[in-house]
Amino acid sequence: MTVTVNGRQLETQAASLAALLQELGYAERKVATAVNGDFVRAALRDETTLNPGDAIDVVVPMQGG
Amino acid sequence: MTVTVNGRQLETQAASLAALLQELGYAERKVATAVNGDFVRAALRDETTLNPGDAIDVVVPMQGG
Amino acid sequence: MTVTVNGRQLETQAASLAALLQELGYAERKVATAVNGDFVRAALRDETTLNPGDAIDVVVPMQGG
Amino acid sequence: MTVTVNGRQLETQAASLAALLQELGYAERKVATAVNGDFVRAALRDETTLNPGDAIDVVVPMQGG
Amino acid sequence: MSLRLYDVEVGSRLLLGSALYPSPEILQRSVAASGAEIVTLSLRRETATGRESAVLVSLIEQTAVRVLPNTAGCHSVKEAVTTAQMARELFDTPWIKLEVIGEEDTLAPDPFGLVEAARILSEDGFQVFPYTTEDLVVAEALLEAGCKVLMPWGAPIGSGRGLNNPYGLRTLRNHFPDVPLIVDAGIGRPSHAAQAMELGYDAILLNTAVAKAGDPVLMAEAFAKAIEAGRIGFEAQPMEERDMASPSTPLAGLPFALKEVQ
Amino acid sequence: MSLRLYDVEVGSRLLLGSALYPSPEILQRSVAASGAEIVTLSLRRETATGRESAVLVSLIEQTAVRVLPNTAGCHSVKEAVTTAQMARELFDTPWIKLEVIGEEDTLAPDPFGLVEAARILSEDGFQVFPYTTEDLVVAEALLEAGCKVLMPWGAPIGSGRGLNNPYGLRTLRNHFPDVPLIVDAGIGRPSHAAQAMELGYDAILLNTAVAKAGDPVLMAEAFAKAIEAGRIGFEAQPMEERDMASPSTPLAGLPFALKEVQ
Amino acid sequence: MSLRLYDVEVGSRLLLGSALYPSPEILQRSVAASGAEIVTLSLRRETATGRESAVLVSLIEQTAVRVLPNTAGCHSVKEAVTTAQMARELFDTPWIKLEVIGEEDTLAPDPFGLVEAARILSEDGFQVFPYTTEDLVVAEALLEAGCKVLMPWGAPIGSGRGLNNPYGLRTLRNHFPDVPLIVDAGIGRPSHAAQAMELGYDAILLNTAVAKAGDPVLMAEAFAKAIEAGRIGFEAQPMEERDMASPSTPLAGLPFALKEVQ
Amino acid sequence: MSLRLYDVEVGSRLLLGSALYPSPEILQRSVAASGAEIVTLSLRRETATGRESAVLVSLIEQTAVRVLPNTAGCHSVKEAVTTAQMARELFDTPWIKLEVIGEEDTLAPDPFGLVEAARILSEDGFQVFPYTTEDLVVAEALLEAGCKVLMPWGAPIGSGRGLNNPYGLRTLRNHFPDVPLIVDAGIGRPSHAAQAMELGYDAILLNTAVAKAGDPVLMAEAFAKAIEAGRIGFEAQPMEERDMASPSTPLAGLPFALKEVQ
Repeated sequence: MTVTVNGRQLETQAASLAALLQELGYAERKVATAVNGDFVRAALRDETTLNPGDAIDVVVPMQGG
Repeated sequence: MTVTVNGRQLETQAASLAALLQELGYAERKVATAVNGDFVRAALRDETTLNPGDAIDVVVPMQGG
Repeated sequence: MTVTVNGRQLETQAASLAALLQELGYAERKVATAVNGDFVRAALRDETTLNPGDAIDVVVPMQGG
Repeated sequence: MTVTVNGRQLETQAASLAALLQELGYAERKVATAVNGDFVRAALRDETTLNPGDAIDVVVPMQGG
Repeated sequence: MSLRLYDVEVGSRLLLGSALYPSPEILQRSVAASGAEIVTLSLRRETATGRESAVLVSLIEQTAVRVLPNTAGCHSVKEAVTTAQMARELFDTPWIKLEVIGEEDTLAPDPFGLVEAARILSEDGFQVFPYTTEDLVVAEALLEAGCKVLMPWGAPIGSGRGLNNPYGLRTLRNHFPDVPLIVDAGIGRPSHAAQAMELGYDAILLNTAVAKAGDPVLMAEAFAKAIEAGRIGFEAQPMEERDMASPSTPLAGLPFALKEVQ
Repeated sequence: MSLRLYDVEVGSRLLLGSALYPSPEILQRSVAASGAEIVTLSLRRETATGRESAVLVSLIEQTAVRVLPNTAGCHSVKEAVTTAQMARELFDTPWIKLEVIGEEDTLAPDPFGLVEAARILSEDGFQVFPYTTEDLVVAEALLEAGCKVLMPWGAPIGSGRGLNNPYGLRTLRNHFPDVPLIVDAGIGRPSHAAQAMELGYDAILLNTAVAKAGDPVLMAEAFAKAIEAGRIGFEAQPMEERDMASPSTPLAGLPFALKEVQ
Repeated sequence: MSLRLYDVEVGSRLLLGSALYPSPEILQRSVAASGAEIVTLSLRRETATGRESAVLVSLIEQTAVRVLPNTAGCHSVKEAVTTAQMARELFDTPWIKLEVIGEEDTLAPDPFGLVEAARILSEDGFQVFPYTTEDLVVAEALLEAGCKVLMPWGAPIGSGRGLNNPYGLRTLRNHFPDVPLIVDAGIGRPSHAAQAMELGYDAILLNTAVAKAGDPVLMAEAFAKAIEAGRIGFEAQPMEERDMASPSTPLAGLPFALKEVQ
Repeated sequence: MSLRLYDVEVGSRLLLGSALYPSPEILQRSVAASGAEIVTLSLRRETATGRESAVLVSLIEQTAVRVLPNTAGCHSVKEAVTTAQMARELFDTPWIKLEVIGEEDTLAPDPFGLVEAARILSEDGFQVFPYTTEDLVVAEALLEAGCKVLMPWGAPIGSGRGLNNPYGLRTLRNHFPDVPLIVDAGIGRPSHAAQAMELGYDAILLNTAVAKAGDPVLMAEAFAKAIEAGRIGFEAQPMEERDMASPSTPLAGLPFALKEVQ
């Protein structure tokens, strides 16, 4: 199916958010996630299933004022 | 019954707002009225009945900035 | 002889300041004059003789702030 | 004779500025002096004779901004 | 060059308040001297000094100015809305200067209540003149609520401090080039009013600066001239400010130079 | 209320410079729009554009204003004195705007040369208008030298910055309540001129702010009004500035109060 | 004398932003030089320069400062709330610098969205540091929403203008004597920070003024000293400002007086 | 980075006056807290409180600071010169803070007497620190008279107003980049001192702001830090001030954007 990750469309077979992060190489990374604008905390990534067209955000710490 | 007019308690037998204004000598005056904080326009003063404890405001034009 | 008029060197035979002004076409003009930085008023232009190297200023009204 | 010291008139027999300072108890003190508005440095106090009406200033260090 | 407030063409860019004058007569003469075409009034319960009310109104009627009623002193949306409705009936005008006070010391507007009351009144057919701050985002919300005029403060009501935040007022002006903007409150001296007009503001509403001047009638005239001066100055496009000096009198032809100055 | 400069009664409190206008015609119309009764001129060696001089003079003569010649560009006492003498003959007036420039970047006056030239010229029968700073002590020296008018700067000539040191100018005004004081140079916008007049200054001399405006004629009118506004405002005694807000609309009789406000 | 932000005792009154530095190394040295105990960070999608993120975080961790994550760039309540939730997980802190931007040019806060987001987050257990204006009424609403710290701006973010509205900031300070108030944004020079602290503000949050200085590390030290100076000066109670001069050196005993000065 | 006044290398950029303190003890502790290496003193006829003089001097001697005697209160060249000569003998130093007062209300310097006295004293071997205004031309004359340091006022002595004319002070600084310039008089709060140092001034001389603070010792510390902050800030080159906002937190990678932000 097609989903959007950080604004980029891509094809994935990942059934869950956790699987998608694994697929994208975020597994070991310190990141936070949101699906369609709603926060999904780390503990719920396994049970969070993805649907076609979902917009996923994966964010990392960055400089800020 | 007892009503409050412009913050002053008084006794009246007036059945309507119009009658009360008559009683208080406002009949000929250019005033605007509110009952319990709601505006009552001139046309409705006759049909506006009063109840014990009603708070009536009778206002006139005044200087303002 | 050589004199300087308004910063420009020139040759003249004029014996007096008045003659010089005549020579330069200022005769009819409304001007004020100075020789070597000293004011020479109109009444004295005839009797003011010139010497080689004299610096003459001839000024006219101009815009000013 | 009568002299003025720091604005106060007083009688003295002192022949010199040094003698006057002695008389007034300034001998041991760290002071600077002026007579009639002119500075008299310490080395010259002995040879500085006083005349009736002299105005003597004797100053000390004081707080200042 | 002329100013349109809602559907009304206005000549004078000075709006005058009617409070705090030494006497009704001085009020009347001050209005005349100011050339104001719009005067603010309020509504109050009749007090001991009730007769003054009648005097006041007749004076205003005689001077044939347009009345802009206010909701001064209201602290809630409900009070403001009801006061506006009473004013509309009493003065027979859809115009209302909307004040919803949020804080007693500075009489600062309450942006939350202000926007809510502005929406209710606009939907009810009022033409709202909101007394607000220089806040851009609140201004945007007031326009969305239906306001077609904004009245940011210069400084707290009656303070006479002038423009506390010229940068904020300039930014507001630049951000809404097509909305009539009136500086309301805080003006103390004619130069304050001229400064605001030079920023491009469309008009000034003031009261205390005239009413509490040593000579209110004279001060009304002073403000009338200052506001015209500021407006005309704005339209005439002022010179650029320079950090260093430059001679106004040209140096070319300066006498006594040994060589000619080119 | 009227202003006396030496033995001359002056109606308008705006003195206008004649330099830097786009054209002689615009200069003429600007003078007319300003209502100025006094215009400054200078002396220069005739340049290629000499004919302009004649045009200029006739224009000034037509507008029937009084000429105040200046010594602009002079850096020494000698230059200033000789220039003043030539000006007196050429313009047939004892008036002279005395400039002795001490520094090129800011065109700041040289207080030492200024006082010396002022003394020489005053003793020679001139009526001196010295271009000076807000310095109290220099002002005192100029008065002792025979000046009966002082012209402190607001900011460097042509900078348009307004009043760089309002405190200093206020102090100067308070210190010499009876001396005619004219702010000369640095004014950029009408509000600057109004501010100076509100401080109690007697008049304003400006040039660049009008000549270099987008529309000089319109700006001349703006300054005329601003200066009147500031003067009238000064005479009308402005309200006291307050630190905290105080309501202008009386609170007595406010509707919806549960108890009456006493 | 010490400052408590929510349940945390803070020594340094300078909070430093981590953006816009020439390099991570200069950021690290600037944080050290500033003495800041609190540094702001943000959340972003990983970009090409992703590795910098890791570098950054490790740097912050090494300097052992407390992290204050922000919601910079959020324009809606939803965005701000979700960003705050992600930040809490990522940085393991209940602290959040809440930005809800209402206008693009000035990056002015949106008071409506700000208060709503502050309420949602406070109820969800966050400790909110709201980036707001000097508006008293908005401040009151933020406190009611659960905020125990307020962060009014001095001027628009990154403008370096200092305090645009000192009167408004002073009023806010006087109105909430017991609430920790931090001036956030707009500071450009050390004297701006000292001025804010002299008004009684509890701390300063800045970023661009250090990061964009010619020498950020040196400027970080300058701000550290300026903020201490302003705070100590506030506690030491400055002298009263006087309008006229008065001598510091006593006149009693002045030499050369003909009579004694009493 | 270090400062040289005549032939003396100075560490601290704060020069402190010794007058008006609640007690000699507080003076001594304030000097210590300020880190000042130079303290001003005056000469006076011994008064009833004469013993204080001895106390004072010993205190100064104990703190091992360098003494800068002044001619405070002198109104004529003669008085100032004689006072300087007495001071040189009494304090055994060629340094003299030269004050020639021209006006009683503002204690403004007399530029004419000041320059004359400076010339006489410089020729007599004194190292003169003239208390002057921001006037460029007077400054030039003082340098020609032999001064190698200038001390322009910020505001009248003891007024605590800060910098009355920042433009004039900035111009003076830019005009004499290589002359040690010390702001003397008028400073009221630490931020005033920091502002002067950010303009590039080399040092600050103050007295009343410390002596008349609620807690002089604490205020002395505050000024010490503020002056360092301003100096370091000047050397670190502050950011450019911007009229509009610019985000400190980068927008690239902002979450929730439908498309990627480039």
